[in-house]
Amino acid sequence: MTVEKLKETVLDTLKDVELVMGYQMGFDALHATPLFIRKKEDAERLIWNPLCVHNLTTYLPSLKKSRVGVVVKGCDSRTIIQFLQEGLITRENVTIIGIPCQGIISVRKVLKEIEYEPVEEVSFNSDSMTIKTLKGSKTLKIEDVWPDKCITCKYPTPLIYDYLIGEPVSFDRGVEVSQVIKELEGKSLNERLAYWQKEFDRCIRCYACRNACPLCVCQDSCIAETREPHWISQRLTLNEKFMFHMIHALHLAGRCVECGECARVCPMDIPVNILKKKINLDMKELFGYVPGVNAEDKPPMYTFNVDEVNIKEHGI
Amino acid sequence: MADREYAYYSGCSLEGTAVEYDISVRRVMEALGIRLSEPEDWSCCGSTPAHTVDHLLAAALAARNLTIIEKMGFNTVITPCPSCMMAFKKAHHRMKEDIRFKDEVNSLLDEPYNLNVQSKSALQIIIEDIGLEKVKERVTHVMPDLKVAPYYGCILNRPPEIAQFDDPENPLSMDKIFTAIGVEVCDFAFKVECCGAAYGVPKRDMVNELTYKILSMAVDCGANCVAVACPLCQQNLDLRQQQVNIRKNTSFNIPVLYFSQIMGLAYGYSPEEMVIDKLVVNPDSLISSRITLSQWNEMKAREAEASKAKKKEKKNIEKIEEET
Amino acid sequence: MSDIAPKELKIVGFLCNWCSYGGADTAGVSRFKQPPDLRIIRVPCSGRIDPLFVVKALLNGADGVLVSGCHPRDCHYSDGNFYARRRLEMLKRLLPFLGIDDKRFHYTWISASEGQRWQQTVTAFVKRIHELGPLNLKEEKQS
Amino acid sequence: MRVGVFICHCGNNIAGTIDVARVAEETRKIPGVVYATTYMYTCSEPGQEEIKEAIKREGLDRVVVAACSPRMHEMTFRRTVEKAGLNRYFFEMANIREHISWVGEDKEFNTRKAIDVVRMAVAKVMQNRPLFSSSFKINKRVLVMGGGVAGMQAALDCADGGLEVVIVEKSQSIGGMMARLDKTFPTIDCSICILGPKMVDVAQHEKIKLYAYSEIDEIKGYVGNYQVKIRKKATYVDWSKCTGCGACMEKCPSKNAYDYFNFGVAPTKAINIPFPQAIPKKAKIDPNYCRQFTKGKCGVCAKICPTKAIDYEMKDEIITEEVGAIIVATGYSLIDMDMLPEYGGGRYPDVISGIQYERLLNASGPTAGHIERPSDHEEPKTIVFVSCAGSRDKSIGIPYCSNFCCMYIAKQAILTKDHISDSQSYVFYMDIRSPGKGYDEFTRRAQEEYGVHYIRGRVSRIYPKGKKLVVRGADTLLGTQVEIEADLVVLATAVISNKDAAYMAEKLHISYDTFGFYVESHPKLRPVETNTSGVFLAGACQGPKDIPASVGQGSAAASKILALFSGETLESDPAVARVNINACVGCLKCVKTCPFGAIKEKELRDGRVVADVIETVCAGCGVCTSTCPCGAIQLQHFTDNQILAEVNALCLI
Repeated sequence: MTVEKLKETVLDTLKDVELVMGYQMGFDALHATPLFIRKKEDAERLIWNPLCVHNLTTYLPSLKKSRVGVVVKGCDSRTIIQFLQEGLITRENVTIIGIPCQGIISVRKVLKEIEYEPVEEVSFNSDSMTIKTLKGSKTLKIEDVWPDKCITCKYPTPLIYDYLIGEPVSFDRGVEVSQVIKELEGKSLNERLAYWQKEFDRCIRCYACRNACPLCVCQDSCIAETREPHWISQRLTLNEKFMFHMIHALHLAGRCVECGECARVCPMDIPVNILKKKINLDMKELFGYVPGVNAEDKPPMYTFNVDEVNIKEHGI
Repeated sequence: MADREYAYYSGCSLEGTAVEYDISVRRVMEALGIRLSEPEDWSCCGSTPAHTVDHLLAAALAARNLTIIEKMGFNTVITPCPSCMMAFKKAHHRMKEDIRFKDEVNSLLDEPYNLNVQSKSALQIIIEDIGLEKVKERVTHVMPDLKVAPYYGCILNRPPEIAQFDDPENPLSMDKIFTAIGVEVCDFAFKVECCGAAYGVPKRDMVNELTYKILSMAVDCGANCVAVACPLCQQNLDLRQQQVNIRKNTSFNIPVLYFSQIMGLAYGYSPEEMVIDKLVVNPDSLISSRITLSQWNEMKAREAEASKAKKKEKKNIEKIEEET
Repeated sequence: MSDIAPKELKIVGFLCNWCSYGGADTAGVSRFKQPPDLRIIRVPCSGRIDPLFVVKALLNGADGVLVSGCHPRDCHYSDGNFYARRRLEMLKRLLPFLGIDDKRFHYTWISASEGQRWQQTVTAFVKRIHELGPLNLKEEKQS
Repeated sequence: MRVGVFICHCGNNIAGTIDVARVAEETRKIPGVVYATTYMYTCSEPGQEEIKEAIKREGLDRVVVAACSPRMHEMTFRRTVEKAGLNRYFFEMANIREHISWVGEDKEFNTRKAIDVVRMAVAKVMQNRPLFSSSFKINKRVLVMGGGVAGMQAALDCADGGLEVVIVEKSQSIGGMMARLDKTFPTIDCSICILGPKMVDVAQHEKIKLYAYSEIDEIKGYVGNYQVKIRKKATYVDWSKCTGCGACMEKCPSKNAYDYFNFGVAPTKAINIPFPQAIPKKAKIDPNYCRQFTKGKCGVCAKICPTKAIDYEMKDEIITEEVGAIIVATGYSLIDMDMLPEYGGGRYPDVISGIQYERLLNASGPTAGHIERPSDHEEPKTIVFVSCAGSRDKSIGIPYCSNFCCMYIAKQAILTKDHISDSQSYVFYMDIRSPGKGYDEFTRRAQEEYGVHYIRGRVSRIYPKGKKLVVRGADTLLGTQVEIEADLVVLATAVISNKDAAYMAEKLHISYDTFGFYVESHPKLRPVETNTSGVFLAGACQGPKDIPASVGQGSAAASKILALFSGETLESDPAVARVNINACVGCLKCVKTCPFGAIKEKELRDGRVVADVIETVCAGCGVCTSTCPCGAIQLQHFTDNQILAEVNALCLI
């Protein structure tokens, strides 16, 4: 039903724009993939289910001057608000088709559950999914295969939209800080350093995390690859990898909307998103700022207060 | 009934020579809706004589008491005796500034002090937490004959970086309280002058001279009694008057009351309840004219009426005179 | 200085030209003695300091990093240190999450007239880094 | 690349605690360094010649000098290498004196540190790029902030040198503190008699424009091109009509206005002209006291004014002036006597401040020059002066000396004797500070000829006793306590910076010290310059100073500006931000963070939007560079690569 309504809205939108972005089925039954609708008939391929994990807004800044439509979940909508805060898109040029979301799946978690067997068929019930493989079928509760971002989600309904498909939903699962952060904070400094060194050591510097990040605006100009300035070399050492992830995290400080795309696309399963989540906790504590919630806000690293109430001078 | 609750550390003086200070503070606090909890098994505050010979011991004694109060769950302790208060404040201050000192002190204690207790004088609590509005509300009696010289003594507000309350040179907290309860306050220039009490034994002549100056200034500024907030000051100014009179050929006979006793009298407690008879110089003549607030108001109303009538009469006479 | 170990550690200082670099000069002119571990990099303004410089220094083998600028409201470029304050505070809070003791990174404000304060800051910071010992992030394995 | 390194002995200043020969030896091992040598005094004429010769002889294309702070000699050596044909930015300085030899005691440690610092400088210089300054036109007008004696001198000197000057004075009349003084030390010259003519010169000079009772609202721009917004505060009197006849003042029924000019010694009228020699001599209404404002009716002055100048509806007016340089001569304030409760300041009417006493002595003051006690208007016979009332007192946060109190106390004590021949003055002092020409002789005269009793010691308390005030203090020479029963006590209250000093400094982008006094470029060699080019200091806003010192600074600041404005153009600093348009992604975060609004967006021919720096507006802070995620905007001479080179040179060995 939602899909029918969605198709209807997309076709309606297509009258005013060059392109609408949505989802279609991917290479197998477990994967969705972005769908770029330019013609009426493209819309036939539209789907909507918990496989629609991608943050399609990533494409918006590069289409700044075109009139486009985009299908967004609650979390994706925050990206649009962040774009607006930073002036990276023009609101009038974007038609936002919002869909309230009950949570999506982590393909990685599902694959682990089905022991990486090739998938033949996937079907969804209200709160579970059944996956058929050669070895039989398995039913999983969706909340057991939520990605990290759905567990801490506070905005299931898009915060900004022109059309809303379905009734708004609202919930707060009461989880403020993700489990990984809590666990890390319980560890000693040496253990934490060892953790990150182990994680970053796996990095193959494919830059998938950067390319998937909607807020990594530099793209081809990324200082991880330039010589002017020359921040890191191409040597495959732990410190160069560490430095790359620090660049990524610090450039996202006070901007990351926690869409989780960086971690999702990492072929080496590095929890790339965790550093940014941790910085966001500090941004909230220091400046009362949450990225991607209010288009009128200013990203905290690009502004200041003469008297910072929450920054105390440090003694030695 | 109680609006607030604080830990209350009386200290040794208030158990003995200054029992009237203890009783009057407790009663006044009760009247102001403050419940006081005394720490169990409190010990010497460390002010004397420990702090003259061993700073570590002095701080440890203070910190021991503060630990007990901390464990009771209080973050503020009322210490009416300024000597105790400064002993606590100094120990707290130094432990906070110097981590090594804190560790040293805590190593002497069974349980460490974690710097969570603020020591405050009764005056500070009254001014900052209760407020003059409430101080005024509770008044039931008026003492029209009382003219007070407020004497704060040398350590109540000093050194300012540790005391953190009132002006070190011209303190006003007592002045404000008296004004609020309707007692006349004199402009007394020697509020923080040294009374010499600490030298009472070895340098008697000097102490006599200092006491003489304070009492003379009190009389000169028109006061008929001195109000204090320190057991040592009270004892010295009260008990020594006879000695000063002999040495300096004077005739001082000026009562020295605790500010809390004066407050208590204004709140309707009897002189017995305020243990007035413990004072050496008898203030009875000043407080015997005490009347209730309603009587006072009636009296004032009558006086106003009378003066109005008098004016009218005067006018009438003038009129008649003019006419004739 | 007797409690400083015989081998100096590697401590990088980023100082703004107008206030803190001047403060360090004032300390020098006044002959305020300091431990020898700190090496100073001059930048025009604390607002020029990208937190990534601090990270880079630590990853490259620095044992501590000290940043100092003009006092808030007293920036030669009016607002530079206000930006610096936010960025550096963000970094200060992130470092321990990465497993790097945030005591190794200190940022403060010292004016050109505060030679003595500079001396005290350097002395205390170097002492602290010596208490923490070397960081050793540079010894990396080639993968 | 061929780098040459010159290591300075600086006599024994550096070579005493650094093994300079070893530094040179180690330096020669650094890749890129082709020449390293030591020299006794590199900044000397032969030292600089040596650099120039080495550049030619060794074919050097980069130069590092390891010597003192670049804040001292960077300009010197930049000129040296430029004379030898190199771009002046192909030069770096390693600070091995202020940061090493003067602060470290151990020669081994110092030497190692010096080697590191030189290596960092070499690494940076190898990343340096040639930069070229361009010239820009300047506006040869001068703004003088403050019309006290320092500001007036500066304005007159600039104007006599042919520059147009704008004076902005906060109060109703120019003249400042000096106009309030009765006499001046050590000559006992009448203060207003020597100042008055200067005030008239200012008023009549055709090149000087005066805004009295005005304040600075906003300062924008940079050396050579400032835009200044001046707020002309409402006086409620149209000064173009007011003739200064004073009729309004005579008839005004509101007699209890606070007299700012006389420091509240006596009340004044709600409409007043502060003193007879005021310039401009115009009336002003104090709306806090004027009945028309407080009660809504009166209008006496409006009725009486012969030129109909009164305007109760007057509003503040904002005027914009364009200037090329600014002289800050905003003067000083004095502490409130309330800060001295042990002296009863503010509580006892007969305890007054030195400046109040000055007004009592002055023939045009509220008592017409008769010394009388404020409490009962009786003539005092015993007068006690307390020096350092607040000064040199750490406990109230004023550890410094107020500079001129010792001298004016001596003057006031002498004048007291002249006024009341049977009086006796006492002075409590810490030590007598009288280092000027004829100053010490003057304080001696006070003691020897005028019988002023000087007591070395501090006053601990002042308290009333009947009609008298008892001053109790220590006499440290006798080792006793003394008590003097005085009729009048004069406190030499401490000099402090103006309340809004910090606020003004922030507008001007100049530094101030802990006490709010403005900081000069160099305490010895650049005493009237600030670190902000185009802004100069004169007078007590930089620190307490007496009249001749203030006048000297006023003239010095003026001469600095006359030199600055000797040509038609100025050279811009090329160390500004530059955008690499190929790398810029047009996110424009730099536009948001630039404190100077020096970056704007620009559309390229292909429609791409990128950031663009307005070079003359860019001040070179580099906030944009640390904001830019892709490193596309780089502050020249402090680029990421230059700083990274230093970090790597230090860390990666």
